[in-house]
Amino acid sequence: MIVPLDEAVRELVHDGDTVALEGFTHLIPVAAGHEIIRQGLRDLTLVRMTPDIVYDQLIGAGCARKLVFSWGGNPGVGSLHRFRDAVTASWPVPLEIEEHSHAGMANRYVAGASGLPFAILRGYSGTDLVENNPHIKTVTCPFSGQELAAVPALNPDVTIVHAQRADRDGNVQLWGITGIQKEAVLAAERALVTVEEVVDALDPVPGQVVLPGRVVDRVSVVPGGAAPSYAHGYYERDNDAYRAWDAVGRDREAFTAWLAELTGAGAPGAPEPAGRGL
Amino acid sequence: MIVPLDEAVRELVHDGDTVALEGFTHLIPVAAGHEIIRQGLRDLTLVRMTPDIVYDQLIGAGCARKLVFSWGGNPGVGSLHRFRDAVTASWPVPLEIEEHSHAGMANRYVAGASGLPFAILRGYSGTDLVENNPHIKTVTCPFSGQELAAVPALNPDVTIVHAQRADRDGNVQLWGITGIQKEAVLAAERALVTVEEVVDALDPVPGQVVLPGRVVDRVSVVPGGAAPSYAHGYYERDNDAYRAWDAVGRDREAFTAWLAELTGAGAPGAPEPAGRGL
Amino acid sequence: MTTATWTSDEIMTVTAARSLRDRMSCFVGIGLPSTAANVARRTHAPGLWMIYESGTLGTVPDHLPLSIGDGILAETADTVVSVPEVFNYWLQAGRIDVGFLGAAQIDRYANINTTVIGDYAHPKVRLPGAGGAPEIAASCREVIVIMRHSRRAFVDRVDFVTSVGHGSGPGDRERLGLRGAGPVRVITDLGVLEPDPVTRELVLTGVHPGVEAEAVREATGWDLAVAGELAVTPEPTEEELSVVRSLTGAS
Amino acid sequence: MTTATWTSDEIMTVTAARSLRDRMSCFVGIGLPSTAANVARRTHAPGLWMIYESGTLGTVPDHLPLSIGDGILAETADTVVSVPEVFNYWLQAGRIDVGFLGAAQIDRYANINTTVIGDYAHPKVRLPGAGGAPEIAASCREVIVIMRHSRRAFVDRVDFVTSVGHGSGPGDRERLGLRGAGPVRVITDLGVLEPDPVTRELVLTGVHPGVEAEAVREATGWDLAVAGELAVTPEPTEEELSVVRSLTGAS
Repeated sequence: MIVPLDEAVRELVHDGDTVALEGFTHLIPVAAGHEIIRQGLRDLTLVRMTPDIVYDQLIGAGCARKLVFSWGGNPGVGSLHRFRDAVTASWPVPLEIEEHSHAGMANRYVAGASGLPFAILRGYSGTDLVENNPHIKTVTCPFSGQELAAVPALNPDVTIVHAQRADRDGNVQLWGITGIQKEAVLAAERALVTVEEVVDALDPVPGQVVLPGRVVDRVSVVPGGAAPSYAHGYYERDNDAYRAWDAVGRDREAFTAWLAELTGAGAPGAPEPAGRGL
Repeated sequence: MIVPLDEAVRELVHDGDTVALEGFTHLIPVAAGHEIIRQGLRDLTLVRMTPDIVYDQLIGAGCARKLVFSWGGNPGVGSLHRFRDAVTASWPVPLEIEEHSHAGMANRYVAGASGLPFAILRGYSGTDLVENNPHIKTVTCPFSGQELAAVPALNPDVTIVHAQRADRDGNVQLWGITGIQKEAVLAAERALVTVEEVVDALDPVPGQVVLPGRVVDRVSVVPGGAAPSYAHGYYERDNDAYRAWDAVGRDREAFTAWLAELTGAGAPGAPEPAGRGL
Repeated sequence: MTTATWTSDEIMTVTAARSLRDRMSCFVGIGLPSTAANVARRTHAPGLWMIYESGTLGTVPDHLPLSIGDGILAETADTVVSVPEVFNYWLQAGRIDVGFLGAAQIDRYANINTTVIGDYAHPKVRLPGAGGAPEIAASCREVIVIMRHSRRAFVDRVDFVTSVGHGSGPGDRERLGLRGAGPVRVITDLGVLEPDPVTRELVLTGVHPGVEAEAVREATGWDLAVAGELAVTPEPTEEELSVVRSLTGAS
Repeated sequence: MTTATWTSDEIMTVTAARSLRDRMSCFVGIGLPSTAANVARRTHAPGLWMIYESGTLGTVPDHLPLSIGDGILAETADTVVSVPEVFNYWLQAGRIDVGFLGAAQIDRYANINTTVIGDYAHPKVRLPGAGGAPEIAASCREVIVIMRHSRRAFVDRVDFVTSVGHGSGPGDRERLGLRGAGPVRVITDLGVLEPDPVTRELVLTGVHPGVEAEAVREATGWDLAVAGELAVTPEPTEEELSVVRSLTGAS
């Protein structure tokens, strides 16, 4: 259950998989994303409501053939330039996109977690998202006759999240902004959770979400594994790192150098060096 | 915002209303139910997943013309005899019933809380509930072609719940088994919450649900207001009282005597005498 | 080994408990199922993961709850979730190995009635109703029913199908879109019934010690088939009986 | 009263802040909307109830968050809920008074584009995308847009309708089933635009001090109509400016 990160990624993530690394600003599983880059995985369908810089890195490294998302940007800073380059110039490989709203993505995960084939919501109506995404349809309420948006369930092959703590049985505890992590884990075929620490007992914390060990396949201990995002109660968001990414991401050469450092400095199997590095 | 219980009931509940008193074994708003009996409200459509003895009492007192529910019984003891008497012998007045499963009722509240006209679930298929309830239909998934059950949103005129605490702004905090209370309050046009106590600040508690004051219309302070059910952290379930109800509920005369005592001892306006009496 | 004396309810509970395997996830109904599940957890299945429909996941109560939502269930759970979540994220999603149900009536195809005896509009007896049972019977990987045997309870056709067992025979569950296997075992105070692999009709496959097959047939409201090799339930062990009695308060 | 000097961004922020009333519930986008909402809460609207889409309800951050999910939002909230819950139970249910949005492009009917400049399949500029905006624009009782004025941003027709304003005119929101009133005000660094009550086309109804209507028309990509009585924004007060500057870190 509790294994090193490189082993967990090797066991759970395979070329061609649909992979969701979730975390809504908080608790983004950055170290796990870097391990995917190091292992050179390819043809992934990457899923995430809010792809930010770790997805920019995965895309720039050529791991993805498709991105399913609702908002892609560097929060508070600007655009994702590796994402732009892939979409507009197919560099380093073409990137197909499937685009939703947050409400649509959230409900797709809810349907996935609930064992339903689709979800209904009031959404999308009148937007150009509809004609550019075959996965947005409508259903009619059999009681009121109202027409509502329908989106298919999202069931990733693997979901990866980061959490504050786990116990030795693989029960996972996270708190603060808990976003869509519970649904993303429950919707997935397999789940990997990186944690700040393993403890003997998960003392209850207000606002906690507990993911029972039976829905978690692997836990890896990666202190700082969410940086430069943050882990509530452990460390703050490194806003400077987000700002600094802008210059690296803008430039293919700067990015290539960054990538060489990530993959060269840490050969597959080696742990994330500092745990918090970009 | 914070008013005596009799005033709150008078302001929020009217003859003919659809009223949900929710609480899944825990935190049942019994005192509020008794106040409805005391005020002699009539023609109510009573809604509740698990009508237990307080609904038996409301039905026996003739407050209800219809019951919408999924499991009606005296938990761990047996049947509700006032409910039976109303259904099978129209005593004291006829009682129409609309019957669901727990999953159906829970999803009806979720749809109501979500501003959706209906909910979908895997449920009811093959059961005789379907032909005896016009509010169970089907929809077809526009992606997979699968057929699913559809149930209409539940939006009570008033929802009443009991909680451990509120602050002076009417923010409400409950914990332990939190059941369907959040959805029942959010689905309602108006909401009344009885609480064990009002405090200056709601210190966070693990497992808490917080209902922001803006979705609560009235708070009434009724210590012991959930008895003989229980309030986690305040008092235990009075199992003997549940067992003792069986003999009272079985017999029209015994019930009538109980009712006279409830309504006579406490004239409208007087507070629940002991707070915990049956 | 000395043979303890035991009641028919006790051997029913012990037999039901034995049918749970360690580490299974079990959706537990109140009453007999709850007693049996808690016996299993205290004997051969310490890792049994019990869910009650009040939203308590992985609960380990130190005494039997009277209701489905007693405080002890919340206090000892791995986590407590809302009622929509337990039904949607846990039960409907197909995460539960076994649903453990009681019933007022059951029929030859293991369909379950907990709604009314008699006509729905003009019932002879009004029962509590569905609760979580229809979806437990639909979505758990398998279902085990525990109830006392009588002709009133074991009927040819239930007055009301609250929860679908095997419908009216082979292929019905698939046709209805029910994803679990349905009832695989009905455990009573007389013996054990299991669906025939082909016809899906309940067959007597085991009796408790001292019970004759004919007595079970007489307590059954249809022409109950008896398996060629009829098992006899092993006697309850001293440990099992002592756990049952400590939980139920019998001495 | 002395007149302070201020920048066009500052008066835009102050004007946006003033359009929020005390005790309103406000769904806040990051960036300019977040700054304006936090100014309002520290000036005339101390009871403003701010929701960020990360699930923080009733948050009162002591500094401006950089992202929609900064820790300070969770630490100071009345309660933190999951992302499905904020969208379904709060936004979709119609509980939010005002949605406060930014935009990359807006058109004469206040439709909003935050997706692409150019063709969707072969974009000139790929923008972040929809986020929560389509449903904020659909479901809040009203919507206020805050963005800087330019011909590139204020266009006759947006390249991509990410979020519907008034569609292509009267009756469109009703036809599309959008339950809120849509954009009631667009606040820029030059002035204020509001939809004509009949045609739903954006009209210039106010300018900031020192700004000529003609200058606003020149910065607009369609033939912008000007209201008969053009309001002039009252100067920012010392207090408003000091709050803006303390929040944005300007001295």
